[in-house]
Amino acid sequence: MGCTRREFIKYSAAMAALTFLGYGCGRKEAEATPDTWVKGVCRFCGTGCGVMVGVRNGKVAMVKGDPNNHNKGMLCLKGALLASVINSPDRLTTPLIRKGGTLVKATWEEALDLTATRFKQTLEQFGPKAVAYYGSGQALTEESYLANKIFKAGLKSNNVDGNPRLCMASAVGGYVSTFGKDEPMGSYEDMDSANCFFIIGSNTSECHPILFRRLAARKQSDPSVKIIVVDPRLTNTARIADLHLPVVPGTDLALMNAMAHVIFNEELDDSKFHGKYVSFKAMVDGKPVEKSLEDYRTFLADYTPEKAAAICSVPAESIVQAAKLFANSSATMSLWCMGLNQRIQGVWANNLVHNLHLITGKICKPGSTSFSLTGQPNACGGVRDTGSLAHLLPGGRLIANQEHRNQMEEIWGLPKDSLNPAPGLFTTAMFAALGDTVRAMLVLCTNPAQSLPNVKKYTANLKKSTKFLAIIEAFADAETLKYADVVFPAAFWCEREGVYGSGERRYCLIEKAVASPGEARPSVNILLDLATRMGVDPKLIPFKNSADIWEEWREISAKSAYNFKGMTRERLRKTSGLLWPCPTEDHPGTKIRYSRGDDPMVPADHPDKYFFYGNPNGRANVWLRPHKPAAELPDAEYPFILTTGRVIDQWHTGTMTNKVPEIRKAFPAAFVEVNQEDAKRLGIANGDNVRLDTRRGSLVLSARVGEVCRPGLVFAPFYDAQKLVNELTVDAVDEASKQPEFKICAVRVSKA
Amino acid sequence: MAIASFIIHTTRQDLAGVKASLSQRRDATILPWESPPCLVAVIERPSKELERVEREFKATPGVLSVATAYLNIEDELGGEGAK
Amino acid sequence: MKKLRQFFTDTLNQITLGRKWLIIPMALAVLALAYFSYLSLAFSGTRCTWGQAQHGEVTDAQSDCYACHKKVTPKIAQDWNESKHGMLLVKCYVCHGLPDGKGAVPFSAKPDAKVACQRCHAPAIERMYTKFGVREGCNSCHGFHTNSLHHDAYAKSVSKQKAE
Amino acid sequence: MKRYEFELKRSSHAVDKDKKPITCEQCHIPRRAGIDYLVVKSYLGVRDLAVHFFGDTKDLDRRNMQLVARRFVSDDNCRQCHQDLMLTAKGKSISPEGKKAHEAWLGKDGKGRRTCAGCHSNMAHLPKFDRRYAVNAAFAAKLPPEGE
Repeated sequence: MGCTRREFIKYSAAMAALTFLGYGCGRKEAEATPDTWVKGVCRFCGTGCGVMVGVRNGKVAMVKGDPNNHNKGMLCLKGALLASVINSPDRLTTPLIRKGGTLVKATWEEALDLTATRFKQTLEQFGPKAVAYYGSGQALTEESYLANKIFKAGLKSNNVDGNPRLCMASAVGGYVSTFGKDEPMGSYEDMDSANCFFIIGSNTSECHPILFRRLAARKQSDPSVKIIVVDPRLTNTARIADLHLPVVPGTDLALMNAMAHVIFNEELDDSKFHGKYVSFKAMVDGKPVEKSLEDYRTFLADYTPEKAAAICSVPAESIVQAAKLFANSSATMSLWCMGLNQRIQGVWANNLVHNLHLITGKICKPGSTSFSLTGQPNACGGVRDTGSLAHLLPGGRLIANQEHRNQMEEIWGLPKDSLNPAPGLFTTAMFAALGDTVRAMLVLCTNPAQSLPNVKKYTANLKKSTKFLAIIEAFADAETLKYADVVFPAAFWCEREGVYGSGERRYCLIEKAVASPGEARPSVNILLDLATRMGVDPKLIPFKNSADIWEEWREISAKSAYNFKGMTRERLRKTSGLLWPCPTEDHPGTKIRYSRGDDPMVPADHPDKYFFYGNPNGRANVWLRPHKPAAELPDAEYPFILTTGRVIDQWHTGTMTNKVPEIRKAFPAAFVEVNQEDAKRLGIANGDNVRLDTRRGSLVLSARVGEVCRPGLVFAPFYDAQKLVNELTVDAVDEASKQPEFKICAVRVSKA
Repeated sequence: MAIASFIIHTTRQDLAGVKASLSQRRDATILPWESPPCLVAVIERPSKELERVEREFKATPGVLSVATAYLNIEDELGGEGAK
Repeated sequence: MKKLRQFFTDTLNQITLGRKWLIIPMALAVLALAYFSYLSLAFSGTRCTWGQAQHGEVTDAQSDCYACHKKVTPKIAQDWNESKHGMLLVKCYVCHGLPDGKGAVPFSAKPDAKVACQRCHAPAIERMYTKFGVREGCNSCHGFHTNSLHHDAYAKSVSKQKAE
Repeated sequence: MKRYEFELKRSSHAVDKDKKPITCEQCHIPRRAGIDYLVVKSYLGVRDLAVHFFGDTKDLDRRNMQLVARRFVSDDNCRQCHQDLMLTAKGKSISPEGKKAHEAWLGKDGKGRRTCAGCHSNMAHLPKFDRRYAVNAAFAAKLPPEGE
């Protein structure tokens, strides 16, 4: 390259100086290290990674992994960049009230009074059925428990639901119908001893990266570990799979029944286990009926691998291979997420995964477990355990069950039979009734105007003047703010103290690290103020802060199978999380439930090793669930299937992740993944604008052409508030869990 | 003519301003550096004037300190090679 | 200027005082030194002048680092994609920041291991330090882009093979 | 040397656009007469002789050599043939990503790496360890699967 001698000398001069700077760099950065580290939990997914929040001059300077938590100091890219989210200037700092169509700044007094008055008026005029609370799997356990108590015990309204209805309800249904009690029986530690992973309907690598890292490390340490991935998309998770089954969306019930068929035919079942610990059941005319093993085998006879292969459009040999890998390994762990849950057969699909484990006896042993992954950081601890859903009461109790109601009345010090006996409205029903039978709603820490399925239908109700909507929110750009009448600014993440419960029953304390900006306040205090002004009996809410609420909730848990009485605030402060059941203060927490010697809820002198105490007969249920297609199948008019989901960078509706410049830049707008063969046929090139039409709406997105989606399938992420992919999705719900079928709808794809 | 390079420390806020004012010098090549916020200036001047140049740098608003990193006066010895 | 020249000749005279033949090997040594320094500086090392490299503007349509770098730096991109970091989707910007430097992570072609690695690997770094003392960077042993999970089919990583 | 010739003959740089074989020094020796030419020519000459007489030609560390060899592939040599950086050798327009990279090299938008070979490696030679790269797939297919 042409360079004169003088240029060369100048270049060396510059390089000499730059070399010095290279060294200067390290010293400078070292000076910027935080003064104090405060323990917490990541704000994003349900993995519940421990984080250390580095504080410098009262601001969050850096976030790193907690070495003592299950993530062993590791964080995914979202967690590592959390500091930019909490430091975002786009925060709500004062209460807002809608006046003349726009939100204007107001004082706390004004906002609280207005909301309490409107709720009181509604209660007087239309009764408790007209008020509702829509909570979140991101709210603290204390917040969810408090809101649940205020509405169900204080206002006698059972219209308490939350966004876990959109993500976890089917998993709850699955666990409860099979084992009698909710929540997985295993823990993340099972990943270190499993020899086969059956991942179905989960893109673990993008949605739970730290768990994926753990199972990839397991695979790397032992090449005999096999991974089966069932996913219609060739996701990043599928890259490490030994066997990838790209089934047609919505056909996995046939697949899992066929696997069970193969397991019995090849005599790979564990008759000692299922003979002793399992009872077979089927729904006949809406009622559960006892069945025998023979009935089950007759039922399965219909699901030969060949027949299932035709339904799922994967080779029959692959199904046989999957069944053999599953049953032949020494320890098998199943992982699933929204691919099974967000379906109209969500509960059934969950049951079928449990079936595979129960007939092979691969359950409640180290490495053998059926493990449902969670999407939100506190859906398990906050909403499922506290029973903050329309049909539940705390500790796994049901509203419809009088005995359960009476138990809670006694605990809460209410007169007998004073709780409202009718289950409330579940999420989509609640929003469908908004402005009509539901007149006043309080939304906490979630963004329904973007996350509901078929969202246009529900935003029409959100616009009605007959409704009153108060929301407690931290960020100024959440889509739902557009429809709110009152907005309360909330303290975010480590700006207040509280407990998160992650996917493995691990409760972990987020300690307060920094002050909240402006006038933002902890949601617990907002809820308490509102309740007081609404006239809720002060004896019901004798709390000052979240620690008081935790004390009460901890005492209550002792009266249920979710016993974590031993997890005092002090203990949570010292440890990086504990797994319930944990009945006493010296109990180390439980890694495996239902197993004698591990689970403190199983008596030490119980005659059998395993005891499924959730069911009256002490056995787990194997359900005979036939294959049933999705709610909306592709046809001549809408020939493609649309599925929605996430990308690793963005989280849910993007209100948090879009605050990180790196993430905003990496995924500025939603896109649509199209299979290369389909794209060729439709004349779509990478980057072209593609029009998606469904029966509910249409959207133009930029195309990503590749081999990720199987032919006939398109995928779009739902984080983009400018391109609401949920305007396209279908709002048909699972009969049992009422969870909508986000994952499958018919769509027409054309070049825009 | 001698060739020398200087490291000029500044603050993150002033970085752009200092760069703009130094870039006006005809005898200097300026390379900014983000972290730590500083600039590298390569100067082509007779060696006698270098001290003055350094003082000028120090006097530029926003500059915290100036350090010499490299000095070559070979050409002043032979008087050849300058181009 | 004259003074300097005088000083130079004086020093030379003093060294070679009475040993005039010394001037020949000295001159040769100076020549050889000049020759090799020219060679090594004008045609420096790998000739990747990262200190001078500056990223151009990035539009929203080009925002996916990997999609573009798969074409312009195919080997680095493929290395990353096949490495543990690629497999686990620890994307470019987590360590390198944004090209426009406006992100939370400072932009750098060679990120400072002390900061970039710390966010996730603090416990491991701690262990390394107590075991072996302070070392420069992590990359020399644990290649950021070459610590393999995939292309050696879950076998030993490249870093471990090197160590053998 | 035979190995390099073998690879060169199968590479995209076997012949130029007039079907004339491309020779080693066309790329590896600075083209312009001058100090660069003298220094590189003498250095490589002496080193080749040294390796020929004293070195073990069978045991070449190509991983390290690759880095060193790239030093002497001067951009001027590349540009003798590749004049328009917005066109491929066959005269077609290059990809948008390529355009961006070349604009950076030309200093129009950003500043790229200093040399052509810094990005465009394995243009004429392909050691075994570089064959797994997807970008080298076409070249690797022309070489025998085993052996160097």
